[in-house]
Amino acid sequence: MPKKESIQVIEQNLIDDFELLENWEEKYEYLIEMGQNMPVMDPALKTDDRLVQGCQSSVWFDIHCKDGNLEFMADSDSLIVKGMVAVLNEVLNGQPAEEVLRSNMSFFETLGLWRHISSQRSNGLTAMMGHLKQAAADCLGGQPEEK
Amino acid sequence: MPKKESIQVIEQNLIDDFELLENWEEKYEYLIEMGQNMPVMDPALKTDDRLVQGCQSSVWFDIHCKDGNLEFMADSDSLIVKGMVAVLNEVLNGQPAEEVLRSNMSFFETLGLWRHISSQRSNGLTAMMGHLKQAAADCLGGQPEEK
Amino acid sequence: MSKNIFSARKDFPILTQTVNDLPLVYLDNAATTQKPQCVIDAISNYYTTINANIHRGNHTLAVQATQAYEEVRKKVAKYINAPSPDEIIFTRGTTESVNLVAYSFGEAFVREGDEVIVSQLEHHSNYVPWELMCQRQGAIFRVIPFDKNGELDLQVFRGMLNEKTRLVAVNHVSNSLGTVNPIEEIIQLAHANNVPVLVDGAQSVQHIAHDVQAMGADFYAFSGHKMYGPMGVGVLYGKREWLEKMPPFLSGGEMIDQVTSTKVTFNILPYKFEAGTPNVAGVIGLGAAIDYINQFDFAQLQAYEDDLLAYGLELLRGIEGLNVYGNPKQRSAILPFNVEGIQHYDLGILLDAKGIAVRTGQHCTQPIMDALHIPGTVRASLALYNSREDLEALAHGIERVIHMIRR
Amino acid sequence: MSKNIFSARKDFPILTQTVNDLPLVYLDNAATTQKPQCVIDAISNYYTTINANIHRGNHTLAVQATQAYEEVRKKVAKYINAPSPDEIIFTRGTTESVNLVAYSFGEAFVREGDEVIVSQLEHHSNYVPWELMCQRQGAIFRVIPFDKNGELDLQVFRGMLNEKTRLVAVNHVSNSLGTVNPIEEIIQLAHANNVPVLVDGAQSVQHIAHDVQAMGADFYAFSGHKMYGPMGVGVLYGKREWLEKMPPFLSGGEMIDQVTSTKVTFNILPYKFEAGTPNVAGVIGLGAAIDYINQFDFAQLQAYEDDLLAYGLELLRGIEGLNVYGNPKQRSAILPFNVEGIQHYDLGILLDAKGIAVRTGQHCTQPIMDALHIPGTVRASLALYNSREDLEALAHGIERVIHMIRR
Ligand SMILES: Cc1ncc(COP(=O)(O)O)c(C=O)c1O
Ligand SMILES: Cc1ncc(COP(=O)(O)O)c(C=O)c1O
Repeated sequence: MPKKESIQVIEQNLIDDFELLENWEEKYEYLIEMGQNMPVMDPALKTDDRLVQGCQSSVWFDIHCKDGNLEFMADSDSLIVKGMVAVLNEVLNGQPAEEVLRSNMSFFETLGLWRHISSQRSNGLTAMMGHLKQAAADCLGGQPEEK
Repeated sequence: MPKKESIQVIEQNLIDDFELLENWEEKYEYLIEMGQNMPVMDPALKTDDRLVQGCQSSVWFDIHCKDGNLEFMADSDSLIVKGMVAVLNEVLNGQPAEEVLRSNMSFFETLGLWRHISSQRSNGLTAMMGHLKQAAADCLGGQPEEK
Repeated sequence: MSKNIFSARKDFPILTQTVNDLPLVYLDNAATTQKPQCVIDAISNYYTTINANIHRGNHTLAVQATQAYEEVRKKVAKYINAPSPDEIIFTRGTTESVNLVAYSFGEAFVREGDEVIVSQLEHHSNYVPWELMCQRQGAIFRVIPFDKNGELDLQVFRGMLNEKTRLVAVNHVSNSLGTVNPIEEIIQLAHANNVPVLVDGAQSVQHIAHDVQAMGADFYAFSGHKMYGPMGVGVLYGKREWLEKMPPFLSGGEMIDQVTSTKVTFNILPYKFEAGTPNVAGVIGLGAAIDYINQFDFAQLQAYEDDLLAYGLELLRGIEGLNVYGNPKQRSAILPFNVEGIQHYDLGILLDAKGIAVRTGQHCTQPIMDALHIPGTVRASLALYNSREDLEALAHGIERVIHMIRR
Repeated sequence: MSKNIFSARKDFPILTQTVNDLPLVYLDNAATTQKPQCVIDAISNYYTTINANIHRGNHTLAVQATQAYEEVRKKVAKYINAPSPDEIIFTRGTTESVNLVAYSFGEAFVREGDEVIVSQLEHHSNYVPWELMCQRQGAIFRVIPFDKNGELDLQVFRGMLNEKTRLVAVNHVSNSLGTVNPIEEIIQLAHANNVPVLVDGAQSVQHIAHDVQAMGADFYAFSGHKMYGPMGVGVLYGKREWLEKMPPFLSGGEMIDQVTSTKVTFNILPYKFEAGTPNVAGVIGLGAAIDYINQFDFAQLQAYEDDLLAYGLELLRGIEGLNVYGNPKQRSAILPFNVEGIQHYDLGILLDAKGIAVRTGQHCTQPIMDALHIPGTVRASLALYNSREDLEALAHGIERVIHMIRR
């Protein structure tokens, strides 16, 4: 995996991209497209132990720790959640675990999508972030490289 | 007891009297005065079986049926309720039982006192009227003359 | 002359809003309805002119507030044709009304080995309280299934009724499928076995017939906020003979008659079941909502909504890949569906991006979703202020989402 | 800079009313307070702009309403210094909050032969639910007496606490006498015996200190309508460790996680205890009320009210034949009295004829009246918008009534 840009830089790029879109409809269209363009997750990996609890839709994460960086594959049965997963993938995949721990997804708000996504009774985004951060913490805690 | 005027006539007289009074304060003063001028009830008659249930203050009624007419003595520990009792006394005491059964105390509203007196949780006036009407019905049902 | 139904929309200030710069198309009425200006004003006026705690007070405001509150009790009794206002208990909503009966009736009348029947078409609020009550009392919890049309299987219901049955609890209209249950028949069957029936009227009281005596309901529960009234107020109607025999539920305040440290006696009906300061402003607002509904000819209103529903069904069924759930003989105000290949959640979010408010998910009816083997539906639900244009916007919105996703 | 307390009165539109052509002097604040314009507006605005059912909806209105509702939960947590918003449960009022704990805690922790302690200074709403719970569970109901000053006898309380005690329930301020109970000391004594304490804050949360962590309360209950907020909304704060262990109370709607006909699981805190559609508009109004109170410097507000109370006591004690009840070291906002030879009911009615609103009777505290051997009192009670002029009007009104009756 090539060296990634920093979280801040990627976030800003995404914000710039979304700003070009005129209305919510286009933003969602773009988000869904991002999801559809994501690397495909092996269906065999969609097991219950990889399911993130607390999301309205099913979301699976397969997370590994490699050289102190977090790497993951993810998928959802919702196109919109899959788009969110794609954003997480773009921003956080391959980033150093300590950077993941320090990040928050408040920039979602700036994308103009936050209102919907954040207010779920059991906030899907919060659950997904919690999941990634837990993995990042495990990674720093010196877990075996392939968890 | 001299032959009484009809209920309607006495009610109208009372309405006229109260209309002369300028404000609530004067009306209450007059009402209280009416209570204080009422024939005194023998304290020995203030027994629990003469207590009217459902009034915020204690009210006692001693009711008799005589030649088809209702006759009663009454008292209360509240000056205002005693005033109401005095109004009942003036209007209904000595009236034919069937007239009592037919009457209602809606003219209280016209006196400008109704709002307070009527809205009690357990409406004292309703309870008192219910009590009098029960006695009137018993009277017509051919009870022994002195109940 | 009764009010023209086409003039209703302008009475609801929120409907002039835009959402995402698009005009709001509100089709989530089964969750909660919007409020006409007269209801909003009734609440403001109450707080601006007569606000006071009621019943125990003798001062002018308390007297006025008490009278206004008790007037609404009479109004509600009249609206549902209850024999007496004493049989109208104000609660927070349908859920509290059902829980009141589940606790109080359960304590008084349900014993180990007894049976309670609900239907599989119930909202959780008329299902779980009975299930938990049965667990507490050691009673058996039985569920009337529904068929492929989304109708209750009365044959099975008949077989369930026996001398152990203590109560039947069913809704008049299902909030998830819109099925109108044959409530009179259900009640007759139950009564023939001396079993009382609680009717959940949350989705019927504002749309279809709501005469408790005509249907024969022993208990009838509904929410103000689903009938153009305020939140935080609901009603339980109960037949006097049952309410008299039931112990109080919540205690404190108004519902007490006498208290010592060894003995408590309770106030008469309906106060016995109204503990603590009630939502006086909410009750006044509910009164205004009933006045509002009463301006219309109810038969006309119902015909209007039925026509809208038929139009909506026709539009939706014309969309390729769209599946409408249920096909009951009578349906009220609810359009439940899914579109092949599009998750209900995604469809809801994308319709909202077009200003169209629908609900997605299980609608607090997991037993229905389990029976249909689906994770959830999209639900559009109607109110008297909806129009054919709203349904056209919905259909058009769905088409656009399909186009966007299938591309 | 904090808001000037003398500017408060004009924020309350009802206070410009006349009653019987006389300016309204509202001194029935312990029953319910009046509402500032900002609270009334918050409710209207809610219904005019974002009204929707919350939590399960994904459309814009539902999202906005949910956010607004959950913001108030945080606001309430901050106001009473609760460790987490998850420990804030919205109810209809104090009465429901207490009943929730009485049912749920009782079911979980109180068994035959156990003991529950309340005080003789309680409102029926924090007395009867415990008495009935003890009857249900076969537990012993114990009552801390009060002394001639209207203060709880802590010596007796100490002796009551033992290894059978499961819970203590006391108010911080008595609604009948105004006594401020030494709540920290009571809680320390109970905690030293591992007994949790429920504090009824209905008469304290708006007037005196209300930091649940500083006082150490395990549960804290209060009503919105007594703190300048709307009717139909209240709060139960509970320590997480207790709430986690307690079974749900009302069931249905929001509080469910999973349901089948044989098993129910429940949502996490605080939703586990919030069944059915909540009073969203009421909660938003409560938020506005807290914002209103927070404009003032609370210490200044308290000093202002204490000064008013002292002035009121001085005026009343100057009236011949008038007897003020209780003489506690600390009193808050309540003036309870009788005048020799005049029934409390008569005095209340005649003060009202002069535009002065007070309450008369037992104030839902029959145990206090029984202990004092009186049928009832007249009670004047204060709020932040009251003035010295109001108390002068009261004193003058009483003098006039005495004059009229004694004549
Ligand atoms: C059929 C039915 N029953 C009960 C309820 C619960 O009503 P509430 O949330 O107002 O208590 C609802 C509303 O969602 C409903 O649709
Ligand atoms: C001390 C106290 N506790 C409880 C209550 C009951 O509050 P609510 O009627 O709002 O439930 C009151 C109010 O009357 C009170 O003063």
